[in-house]
Amino acid sequence: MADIVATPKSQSHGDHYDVDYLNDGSLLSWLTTVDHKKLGVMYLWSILFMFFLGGVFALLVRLELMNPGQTIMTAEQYNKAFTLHGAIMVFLVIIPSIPAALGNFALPLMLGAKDVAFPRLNLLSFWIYVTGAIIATVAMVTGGVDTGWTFYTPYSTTTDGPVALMTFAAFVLGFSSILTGVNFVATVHKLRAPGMGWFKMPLFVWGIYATAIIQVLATPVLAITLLLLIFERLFGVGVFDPKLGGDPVLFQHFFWFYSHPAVYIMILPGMAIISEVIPTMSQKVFFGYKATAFSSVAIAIVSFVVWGHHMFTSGQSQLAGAIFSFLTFLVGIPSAIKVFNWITTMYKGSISLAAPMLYALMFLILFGIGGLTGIFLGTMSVDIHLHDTYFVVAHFHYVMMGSTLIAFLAGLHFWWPKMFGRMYNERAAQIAAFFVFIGFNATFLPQFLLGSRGMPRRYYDYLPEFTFLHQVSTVGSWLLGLGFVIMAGYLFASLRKKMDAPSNPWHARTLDWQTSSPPITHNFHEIPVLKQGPYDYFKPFEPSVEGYHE
Amino acid sequence: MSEHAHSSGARVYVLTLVALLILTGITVGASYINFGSASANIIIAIAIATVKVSLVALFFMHLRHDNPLNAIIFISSLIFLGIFLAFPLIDIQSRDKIIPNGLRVREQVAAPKQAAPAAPAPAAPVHH
Amino acid sequence: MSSESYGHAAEHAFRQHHFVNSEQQFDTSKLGMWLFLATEILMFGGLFVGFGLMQANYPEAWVAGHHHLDRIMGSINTVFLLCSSFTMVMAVHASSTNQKSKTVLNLLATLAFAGGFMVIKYFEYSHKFHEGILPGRYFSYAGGGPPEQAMFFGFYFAMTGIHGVHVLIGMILIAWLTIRAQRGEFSSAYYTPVDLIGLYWHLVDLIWIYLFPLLYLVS
Amino acid sequence: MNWLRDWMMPLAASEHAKKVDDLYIFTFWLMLAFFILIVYLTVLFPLKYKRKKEGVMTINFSHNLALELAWSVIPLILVIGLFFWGFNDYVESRVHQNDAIEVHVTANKWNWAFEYPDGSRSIKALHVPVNKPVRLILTSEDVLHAFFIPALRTKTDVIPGRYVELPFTATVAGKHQVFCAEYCGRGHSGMFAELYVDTPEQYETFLKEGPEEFKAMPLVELGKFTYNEAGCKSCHTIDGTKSEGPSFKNLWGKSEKLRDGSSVTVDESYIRESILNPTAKVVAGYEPVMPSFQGLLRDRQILGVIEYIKSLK
Ligand code: HEA
Ligand code: HEA
Ligand code: HEC
Ligand code: CUA
Ligand SMILES: [Cu+2]
Repeated sequence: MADIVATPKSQSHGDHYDVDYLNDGSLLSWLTTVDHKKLGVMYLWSILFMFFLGGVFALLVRLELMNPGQTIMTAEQYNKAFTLHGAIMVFLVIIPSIPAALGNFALPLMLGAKDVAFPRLNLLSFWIYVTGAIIATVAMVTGGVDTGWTFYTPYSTTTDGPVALMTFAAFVLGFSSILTGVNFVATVHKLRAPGMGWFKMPLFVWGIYATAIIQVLATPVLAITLLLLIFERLFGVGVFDPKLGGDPVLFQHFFWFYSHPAVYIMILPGMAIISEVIPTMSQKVFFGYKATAFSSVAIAIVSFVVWGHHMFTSGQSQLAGAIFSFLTFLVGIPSAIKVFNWITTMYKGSISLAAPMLYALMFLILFGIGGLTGIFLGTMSVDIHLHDTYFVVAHFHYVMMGSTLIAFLAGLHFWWPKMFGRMYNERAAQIAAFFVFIGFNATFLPQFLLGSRGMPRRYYDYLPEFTFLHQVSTVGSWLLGLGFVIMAGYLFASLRKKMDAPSNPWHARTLDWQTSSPPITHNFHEIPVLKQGPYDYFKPFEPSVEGYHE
Repeated sequence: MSEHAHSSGARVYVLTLVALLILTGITVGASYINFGSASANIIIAIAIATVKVSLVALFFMHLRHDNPLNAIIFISSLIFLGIFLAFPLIDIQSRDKIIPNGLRVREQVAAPKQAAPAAPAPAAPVHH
Repeated sequence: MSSESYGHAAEHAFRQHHFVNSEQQFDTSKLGMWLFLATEILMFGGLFVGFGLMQANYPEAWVAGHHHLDRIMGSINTVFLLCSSFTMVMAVHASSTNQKSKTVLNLLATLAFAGGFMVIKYFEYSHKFHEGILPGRYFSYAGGGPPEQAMFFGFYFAMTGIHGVHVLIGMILIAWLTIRAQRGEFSSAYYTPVDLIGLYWHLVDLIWIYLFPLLYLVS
Repeated sequence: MNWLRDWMMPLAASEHAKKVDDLYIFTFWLMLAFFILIVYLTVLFPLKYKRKKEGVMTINFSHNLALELAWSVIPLILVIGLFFWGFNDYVESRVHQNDAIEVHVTANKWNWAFEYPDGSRSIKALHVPVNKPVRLILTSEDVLHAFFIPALRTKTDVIPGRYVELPFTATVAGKHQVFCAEYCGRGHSGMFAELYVDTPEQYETFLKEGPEEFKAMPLVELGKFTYNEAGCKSCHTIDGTKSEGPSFKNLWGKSEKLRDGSSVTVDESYIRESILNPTAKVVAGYEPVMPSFQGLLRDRQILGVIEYIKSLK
């Protein structure tokens, strides 16, 4: 595409061309905006709100588990609490968190594009997300659902409550995710700045691209699974109900065909952020760029063939179990490549320990624990013991909360100045990070022990011998909550001061930093022409956007 | 926009349609004939359908001349669908077979409700 | 391909600002459409997988169930959809070569075939409702047969129902295209909507090509 | 490394459990080594290469084939090893001897019922002889459950409409906990059972007359035990509140209104009938959902329940 002609400044968009996007248009115009940056910000607020809601349910769950026996709620209420906690955190928070909020904001900027490929589709997918959230809320207030986030049949087809509605909400949310994925794949393929070959793309883009592939290929299966479940409840078709000749294990195949790749929909964007933060904060060229880029795609593809590791005890055949176990281990390899590449990237860097980097380092440690405990679970004989115990709960909180959400926080702090044009209080950020780290480990490290000693999950009551560890975990969850309260405090505070962020506070070299903070409505005055790789910190900075200055 | 839209002219489309109609006739005809087993009939029907689908994709949907990326997307969706079919199939087909004397998951055989003899001969798997 | 060749009025009218030229826009839209089709394939695919696995479990019920379906009607519907696909591709061809009236005619023909398809489906459905052949627990057919027929018809209605919804959506889109074509909005420089909806329509056809033998011709 | 094992794992009551522990502990050390390496470098590099001055150029160190191969190939070899080890142990644990004692296990919300080769039955308490191969044949009457014995490091989902088998040989006599590990609704966290690994003599007496403890217990206590362990608790309270079934508090001697309009005085024979044939007389305001306990409770237990209800005044 050598023939690209830069749009002259004066053409079509004259008047609001130079205004930063936050102040461009009335408040009401946000609701119908097709600007990827505004959509990203709206996603961000919705997701943070949902995270707060899911967090409140988490704290309730932990409070109930403070002591054996009934503490603050009945068994039914507890079952609804953890179901809603899981469902909110998965479908409304973590799956959209990085791609839809930060990805929407940063991806086109990083590619040097003016917007995503299909801006109106982007708006549609945001409103579909909101619709899904509303339906889920309706399901919550009209009785709540007690199936667990996995909706296993035949429990889910026979229990009372608005299960069909909740399922429908997840179905709708799936479409939001699909459309985001379609949009991003097309954007990456077609809207890269001139000069940006595939291997000149920032690794964040690679990660989001791999994620989008999974979103496109796996989410439709979730849609049809949930539709079949609704059908099953409404008409009693019986595909998953043994009483009518169906096979409940088949439901698990359907569910995990989506939901295992979905855990990589969660982690790949997190890894993508880390791949951005570490070289930038270390001012070092990325070690093993290509290997890291390919490993994202490798993880995406292999993730489709390991889902059966959730079903070792479910009555699937041993042959299937063996194949799935073997393939599960293979996912460890690309993950290992990534971990060691990140670490080596820091070697002989010039490392700043500002908040984004603190979270990135935290990620390395917590993902280490989360990923390495995944290996225990992939081992068949060991998983037979650990399946459906707190070991699994601890594992997935280390990878979801401890890795993906921590990466999300790294990204949030990283792009916050770019998004809102303001710097937050660094000191307060460090204190919050401390509480998050301590609180998180206090909450979930004891759960590994609980699990290996045999404490099953989804238990509202437990044997007295588990009391101490549960109490540590509950206290930990308050420390964690405290960390988030501090964070909310200084982030909101930063929004109230005047814009003071430089356009490139971290001295990054990717294109998103070569426009003003916050960016202008159309991102760049001129289409950037790539002059330098994204991480060429070993040579002087050569901006790709004309007239760029820090 | 680009040449590919023009290159397959109306003639190609007509020929494609004729081929599709003939194949439909063959499928319907074949369904009246017994090829030995139920699965043979199904396989034949699916095979013909696949030929038809390829014709539509190649000519009506222009995959033959289109950007190969689009074909890659189309084909990978089929590959992943294949994965989705293959693993549950492996599971269901091998639920009884891998370990002799191993965990035998019997389909709904009348359970010996009363005293079971100490060592019953492993019941043959009942597959309907 | 150089952007100069698209320097006419159409170029500016339809190009969104974040694309460099309309060729890029066209390719991107098409890529997006193919991605969307991939999701459709996997969604329907889920149904096919469930259908196939259950067929392996209950072959007798499947055979018994398919006896309630009319091969002739199914075949006619197959022919309708194939023809509609043909007229659709002719419409795409016509619009890309600036033949307005041919475009409109072909689109109308497509609509007619699709309508015919839905009419036949309507008769098939109402006949079954009448006989008590309904999905799942509402299955109340008096003529007996294996109980898992209820499941077969669960699939039948789910698959043909979702497919039918796709046909309806397609008809609405094609009607909209017809109006735009009549207004002369399409030309060799811009016929993206016709092309994309065409792709969608062919996919609807593709799915039927598999549905037909699987549902109507099991034996 | 026994202290570590004892700290992390419950008592190991079978050979298989010991093997699982071996693998678990081995994996633990292996993963710990990787983890320490990660933590060491993640802490070391930021401290050592802390930014001293802004705007410095760093080295161009972007490839090193040997390093990259090392950290791909070594983990690969290790995980393949782990796979075979884990798979092998798993297969072994599921192969069973032909002379195994077969016990049928039926799960329902939220109860475990066991039926022994001689036709005797028990609820929420599974008795097996020590060092003898056992094969459980499990099925469920309603939703998915899972039979989980931490001490044996084994579990399996229990699936309605199917029979799943779980072989094991317990080597440590005594009482071990059994959990339901697959979420099954309100009573999931109370769906326990006890696994009694008996000496051969104990097992004999158990089959003949129920567990020895029963005989030793005073009737009221046996009744209370039965109430707690046989599943009455999940539907009947003892504090007067209404649950799935009527509360046992102040039940004795009361005149109950029945569904059909008649009424009956709660006495010995009525309670006995309610337990053995619950649908014969259904109390007004309740659904006839109580299962029959015919054959599940030994005679002395029924007497105990009657005494227990009497005591709840
Ligand atoms: C972000 C989400 C996420 C991620 C990234 C992962 C990553 C992994 N998970 Fe996890 N997992 C979940 C989310 C996630 N998981 C959830 C939500 C559940 C439970 C769902 C439910 O039941 O509710 C679950 C459950 C789960 C199970 C089922 C447990 C059970 O129910 O019995 C298994 C079993 O194999 C498993 C394995 C793995 C493995 C092998 C990885 C691997 O990808 C990890 C790879 C990473 C590493 C290995 C670390 C880095 C590598 C090195 C430092 C090099 C050295 C490595 C070796 C020598 C191997 N996971
Ligand atoms: C992304 C996913 C995610 C996240 C982040 C979390 C976060 C947490 N989870 Fe959860 N969890 C799941 C996903 C997640 N969880 C899933 C899928 C399940 C399984 C459900 C099932 O079995 O079906 C589960 C289950 C689960 C259980 C097991 C329940 C059981 O099996 O019985 C427990 C128990 O301790 C738990 C605890 C917690 C805690 C204490 C947190 C804490 O980390 C929460 C911390 C958050 C807060 C305390 C909120 C504070 C926020 C603010 C104060 C405002 C901040 C505002 C701004 C920044 C604007 N979770
Ligand atoms: C699944 C729920 C359930 C379980 C388990 C259960 N019951 Fe009941 N029970 C009921 C219900 C409902 C009723 C009232 C309807 C009826 O009379 O059948 C009832 C009635 C009774 C009555 C008569 C009460 C009256 O008010 O007249 C007695 C006595 C009784 N149960 C004893 C027991 C004992 C002893 C056990 C345990 C060994 C037990 N039940 C277990 C549900 C249950
Ligand atoms: Cu039964 Cu959980
Ligand atoms: Cu998984």
